[in-house]
Amino acid sequence: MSGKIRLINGNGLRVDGRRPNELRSIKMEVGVLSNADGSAYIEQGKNKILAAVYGPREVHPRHLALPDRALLRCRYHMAPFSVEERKSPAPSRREIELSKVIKEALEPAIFLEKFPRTSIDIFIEVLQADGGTRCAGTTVAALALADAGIPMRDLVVACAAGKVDGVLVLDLNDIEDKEGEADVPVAYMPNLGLISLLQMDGSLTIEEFNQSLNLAMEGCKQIYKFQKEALRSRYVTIKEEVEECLR
Amino acid sequence: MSGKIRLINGNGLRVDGRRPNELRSIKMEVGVLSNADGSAYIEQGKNKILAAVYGPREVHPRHLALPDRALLRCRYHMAPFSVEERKSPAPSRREIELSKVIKEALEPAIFLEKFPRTSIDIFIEVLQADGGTRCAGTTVAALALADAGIPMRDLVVACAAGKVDGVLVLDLNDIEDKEGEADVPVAYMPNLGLISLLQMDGSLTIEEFNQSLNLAMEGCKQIYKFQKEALRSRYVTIKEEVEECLR
Amino acid sequence: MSGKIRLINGNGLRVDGRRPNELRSIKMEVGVLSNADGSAYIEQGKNKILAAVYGPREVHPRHLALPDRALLRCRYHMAPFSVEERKSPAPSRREIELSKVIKEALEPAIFLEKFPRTSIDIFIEVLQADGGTRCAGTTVAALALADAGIPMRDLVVACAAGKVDGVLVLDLNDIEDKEGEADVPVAYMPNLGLISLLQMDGSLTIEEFNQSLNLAMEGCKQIYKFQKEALRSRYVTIKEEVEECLR
Amino acid sequence: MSSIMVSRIRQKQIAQMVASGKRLDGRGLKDYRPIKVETGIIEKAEGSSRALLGKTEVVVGVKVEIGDPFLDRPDEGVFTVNSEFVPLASPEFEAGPPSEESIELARVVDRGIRESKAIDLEKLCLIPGKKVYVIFIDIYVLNHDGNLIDASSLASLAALLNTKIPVYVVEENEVKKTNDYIPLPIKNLPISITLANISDKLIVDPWLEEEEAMSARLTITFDKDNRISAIQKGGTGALTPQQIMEAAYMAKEKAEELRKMLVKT
Amino acid sequence: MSSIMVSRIRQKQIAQMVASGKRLDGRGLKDYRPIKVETGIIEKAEGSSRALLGKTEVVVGVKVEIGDPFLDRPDEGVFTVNSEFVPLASPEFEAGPPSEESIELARVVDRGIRESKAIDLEKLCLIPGKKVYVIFIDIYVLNHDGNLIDASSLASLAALLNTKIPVYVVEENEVKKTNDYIPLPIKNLPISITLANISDKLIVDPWLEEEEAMSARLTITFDKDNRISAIQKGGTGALTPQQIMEAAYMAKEKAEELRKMLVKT
Amino acid sequence: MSSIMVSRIRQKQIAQMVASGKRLDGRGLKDYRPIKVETGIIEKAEGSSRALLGKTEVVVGVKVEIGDPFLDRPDEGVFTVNSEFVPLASPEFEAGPPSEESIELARVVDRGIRESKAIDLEKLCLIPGKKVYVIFIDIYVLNHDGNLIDASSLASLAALLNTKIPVYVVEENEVKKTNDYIPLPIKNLPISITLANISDKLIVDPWLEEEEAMSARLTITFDKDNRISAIQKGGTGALTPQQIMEAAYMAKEKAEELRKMLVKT
Repeated sequence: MSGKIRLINGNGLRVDGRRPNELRSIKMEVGVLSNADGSAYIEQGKNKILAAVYGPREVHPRHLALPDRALLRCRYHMAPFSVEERKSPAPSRREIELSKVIKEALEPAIFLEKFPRTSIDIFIEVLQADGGTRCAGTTVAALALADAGIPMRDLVVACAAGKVDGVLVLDLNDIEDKEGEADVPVAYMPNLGLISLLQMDGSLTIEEFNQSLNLAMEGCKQIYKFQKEALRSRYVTIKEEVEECLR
Repeated sequence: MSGKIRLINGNGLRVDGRRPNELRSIKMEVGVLSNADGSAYIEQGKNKILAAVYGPREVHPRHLALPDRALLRCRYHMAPFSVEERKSPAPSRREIELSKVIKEALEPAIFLEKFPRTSIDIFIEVLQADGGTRCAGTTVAALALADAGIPMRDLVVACAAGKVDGVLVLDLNDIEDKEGEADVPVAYMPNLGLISLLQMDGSLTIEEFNQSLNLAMEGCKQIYKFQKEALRSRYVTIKEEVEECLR
Repeated sequence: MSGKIRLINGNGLRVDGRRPNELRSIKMEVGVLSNADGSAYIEQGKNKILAAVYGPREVHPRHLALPDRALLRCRYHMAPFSVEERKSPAPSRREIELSKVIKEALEPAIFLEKFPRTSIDIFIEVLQADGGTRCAGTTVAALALADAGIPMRDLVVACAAGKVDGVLVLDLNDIEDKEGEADVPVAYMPNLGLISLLQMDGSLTIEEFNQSLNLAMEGCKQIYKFQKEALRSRYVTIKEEVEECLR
Repeated sequence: MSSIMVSRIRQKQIAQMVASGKRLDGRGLKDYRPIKVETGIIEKAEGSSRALLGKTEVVVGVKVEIGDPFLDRPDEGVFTVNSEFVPLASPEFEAGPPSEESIELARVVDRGIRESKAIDLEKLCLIPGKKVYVIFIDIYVLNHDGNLIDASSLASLAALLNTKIPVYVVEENEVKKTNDYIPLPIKNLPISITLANISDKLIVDPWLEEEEAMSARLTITFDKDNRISAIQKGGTGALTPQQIMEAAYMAKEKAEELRKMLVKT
Repeated sequence: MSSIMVSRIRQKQIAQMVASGKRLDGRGLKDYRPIKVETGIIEKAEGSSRALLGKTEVVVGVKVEIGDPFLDRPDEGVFTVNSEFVPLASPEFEAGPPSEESIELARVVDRGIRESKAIDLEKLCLIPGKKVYVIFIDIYVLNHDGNLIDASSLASLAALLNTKIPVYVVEENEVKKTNDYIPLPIKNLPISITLANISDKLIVDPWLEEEEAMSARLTITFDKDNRISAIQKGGTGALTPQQIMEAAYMAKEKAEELRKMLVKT
Repeated sequence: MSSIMVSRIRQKQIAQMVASGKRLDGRGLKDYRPIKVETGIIEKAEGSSRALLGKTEVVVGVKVEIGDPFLDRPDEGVFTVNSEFVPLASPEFEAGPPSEESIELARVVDRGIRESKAIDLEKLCLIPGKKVYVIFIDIYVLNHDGNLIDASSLASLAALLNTKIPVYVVEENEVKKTNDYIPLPIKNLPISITLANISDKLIVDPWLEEEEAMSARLTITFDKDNRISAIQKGGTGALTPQQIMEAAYMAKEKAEELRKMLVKT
């Protein structure tokens, strides 16, 4: 994070014209893939991410099955064409770490104990990456879980806050992430008031961190509305389809 | 396929002196390896290829076993010294694809349903490659299956036809394959009249393709005679050995 | 082994000041790791090597279990920082070979038949390498086995002899190993009078080899005393700890 | 009833319908499912597309880099086709190294493009023997409902037609990127048509359950001049020579239809 | 009684003790286990250290090589952090490619060093764009008794402080090694503090059985100016924002203690 | 009767026979199986051979390329020995990365060649520090009936003696291949002899069932001056020093026999 590029202009606006506490444009859709038990798609800025859920289903290989709850697995993966330089399809160390933290962000929301000896597999595919893919990936995976009918304590919604050119900002894009002073990705369960993913890199005082955390939670609450709306339209669509069949 | 090299001379003969519809010299031997349940060796031009069959035997790993028939597996592999530039011993994408198409070429000939819950494993090792190894590999693998006593609907025999310097030719060698205009490898079951492997690359009209297909089948029928002869001499040898033991 | 560097000086002493039949300084300690069932540490010259034993324990994966004895497994591994040029952590062909010969050096000493269907796993980690790591690794692994309470016919102790600048020497260090004329690593069970590891590379007459073998066995007998002493102090320590508890 | 038995019964049902000239999803034997192709969907890729064949969905991204030519083709650019069967597309797909099906798919698509000379590789050389364009075509299967080959071929061609390559200038044996982009030079339009043999009848564009019921599959790729560029037989059954030629003529007809449709979009 | 039941009972016991402000090993909730750090233990490495956190034992070796800079940082040296969970350290560790835990550990340690700018990378450039120092930091876990992150961070920092790099001279665009060594230029001292949430109470430095009983883990890395450089939440549970801030203040306090202790040694 | 019990009975039978100085296949304790060596069997390889030791069959191919020397041996060519236990050779062999047996085999053969200085590496340097010949020796086991080490060593040596290397000319610090070939410079002839300990008796050239019955194996490689170049003990048993010296003298005798035989062919 060198901060040589000017990321906040004279009017206090960001490189893409947003105000500091403004989210990027967001589009979500639920139930986009026919094979998966649940699926969803998100566009957040230029991020384009798909998530699919398979399960609860038989665990393979079997010896991994847990006697008292479902095994939750998560794979976060980037398409070779999702970034500037073509990425090898083999999972990088970064992708392996993010798979772990996203799994741990979603796990507290799921009633895993209802499905012993099964697995619930979450697959997140980043088709285009523009900063904040772990957060958008978490948000869309929560939708796919809901679409799969997996019972959940709450939705999980994620958003980053951070600091660029000395200003605390919400929902960093790629260049703000790379050139800014700090990035704080947060996953939040709004009804439970709990944080299930938290990372940070950069340099912040404790007070700045506290403000960033609160800013990120505010962002999460806004995105949560999009999630609920996306689930509602999916439900309406299904209802219409069923009614059409019954006609 | 650039076609810059002259592949047919003024007398209509090919780079190795053959006529367009002439096979390369062929040598086959059955029962060449003592450990395998069945084995065979072929030389076709400069191709030198061994095949071995193990099975029907217990499937390993067990969960791959099929309840109603044998699992057929095939590995086509090239020795590091089989080609001009040393080849890494790890299987290439080409070898993986050819393993699949050869397996699918042999499968329709085998009564797999007679051996449920077992595996039949075919190993093809190219010791020297000179064009047409997938075809010669299929031909020699069929012999190894017969040598292993696996009941078959028919032998499988394979040969390529193709087009070089505008002429349709049989049994392309390495340079004809690389510099010619088209290559059509075909596996054929002569008694059943069925084609079980068919690939093509290059550029042919439908009519040229039709002629190539017929030419390849004619080649297969000729090679089929070598196969039967190789099996016959193996049978005679075994008979003589048995009689010697009984004497 | 080019022998261009002078390895024996005018007084018949070696590059590190030793006499030809002199061992390097040796330090051993038993029971150094709390998680392992048995563990030991050795410093021999600049070699620094840890060994740990887990077992007898359930075999994983299960199908490897033997009906009539324990499965003995051994992994010899070098830390990336143990050698001059950083070593990749993936096991090299050399490490795989040494794992095998060390396993075979230890196996004849262990009453494996007492623990059917279990595994005994030996892990050797070279933290710093200075020539003769396979020997020091064998010596320290035998201590770890004893510390794990695995019943043994004898301890196994290993040491190399070899030839540098025309002189037969004991316990070669790194430069003597690389620049000398021959290296003969030997593992010995002193009470049984049996040799369980023997390798050699370089150039020796049969007579020189015979002398090297005897020299190595002499070295083994000396190191054996250190082994017994290390086990005795471990036993005393445990006894004191137990007595303290009982007080 | 075990799932194997269920799938057997289903396969039998499909076979009986095809035998009487019908298909479970109501299509005629020679009908494709609805086809939809979008391009430019991945702004960060030099080219991209998304193809839907019924419920089968494939995304293709094209990335352009600079690299070394092959030793035996010093004056030509290089392209590679790679395919990922990502596990969100099907319960049968697993994470890990590419399966043999995935490798076959990529190689069949590759052969169609290569043998028809669809990409004008000679125009992709910057410094002969040293620097050429390298085109990565990445096929990403998002939902597998059968006939991945045709969907992937179509998506790949659409993505190539959509590809812009950055212009480089050569200065003192080094290449320097400019801000200009030109279309990737395309000189042919290979179209793959896949047929399946069920009950000794040929159908085009098999969907997933038909693929499970078929004995063999035949993919034939035609170029813009109606010449065959590539063929791939798949599946564990066999075909008569007559079936193969029937398939070839049927495929030629369908290829013309699809090419027209693609050029329109 | 199955081992799962035993461990359940044990976890319950630990949770009850923490709920009442106590720990199984007698420590207070904010107490670290005894810490011991040695340096220079691997003479062949350019830097090395061994850190003990109770029974948790970690060795770190630093190797220095010459290599290429990253394209986007032509004037800076390069460092990488790698971690090996060698199977002698725990019955749970297996030989083979690094586990996700091992990768996470290395990346958390890496971020602490990188974001606090602990290594002065700008001083590690020999020929801009061409030759820079490459620093390999290898974490070797020898005994796993919990809180590997703090032990590894501490050992890594100690090893870096112990590192001597060979001096190179640049001659005609080539680098030549001399016999001189200088200390690795260090400009910050990041200290990681890990807390665990058990029974909704925060404890520092969880040992192995506490890690099994905790619902979530939080690691916060402070630099020498008491600024946060890195945070990593772990574990399958969640935390309230209040807990997080409480953890941050607690961690700041402990980081100052540990930094003083490290500088003294 | 289980196959394990069958093989136990068989092993006991072999042990009893050897104890009384006999072998199941009628050989004397010091007899090799019939040996057959052919060379030049792979025309596309620069050198090749096929060795039969009874039913054990090994093919070795030698490929020659141009590459970089090792940093510490800038004036010498390079060779590597690789071994493949291809699954057609034995029901015990599996496809995949090399097994530890396969790696051991390659390394023992490598040491015999390397330590006896069989290949004159100093003659394989083209441009010191930059371009040298790289010799790939690939051992391909085709049928495993015991004593792969001796069969592979013999086949490797025969293939090296059969190898022709292309002549290169050096022009302006670049190498250019000519059409001429010269024999690979060979200056020693290492012969490996493998003995097995069964019932405390030594036998040479164990076949497969003897390998299963033996407690230990000893391979000793002699060079043309009857000096030992390499030794490798294998197997899970141990040997007395007396047995080792007895084996050494026995091996020396057999090595002379085999060398004479090889030179004749």
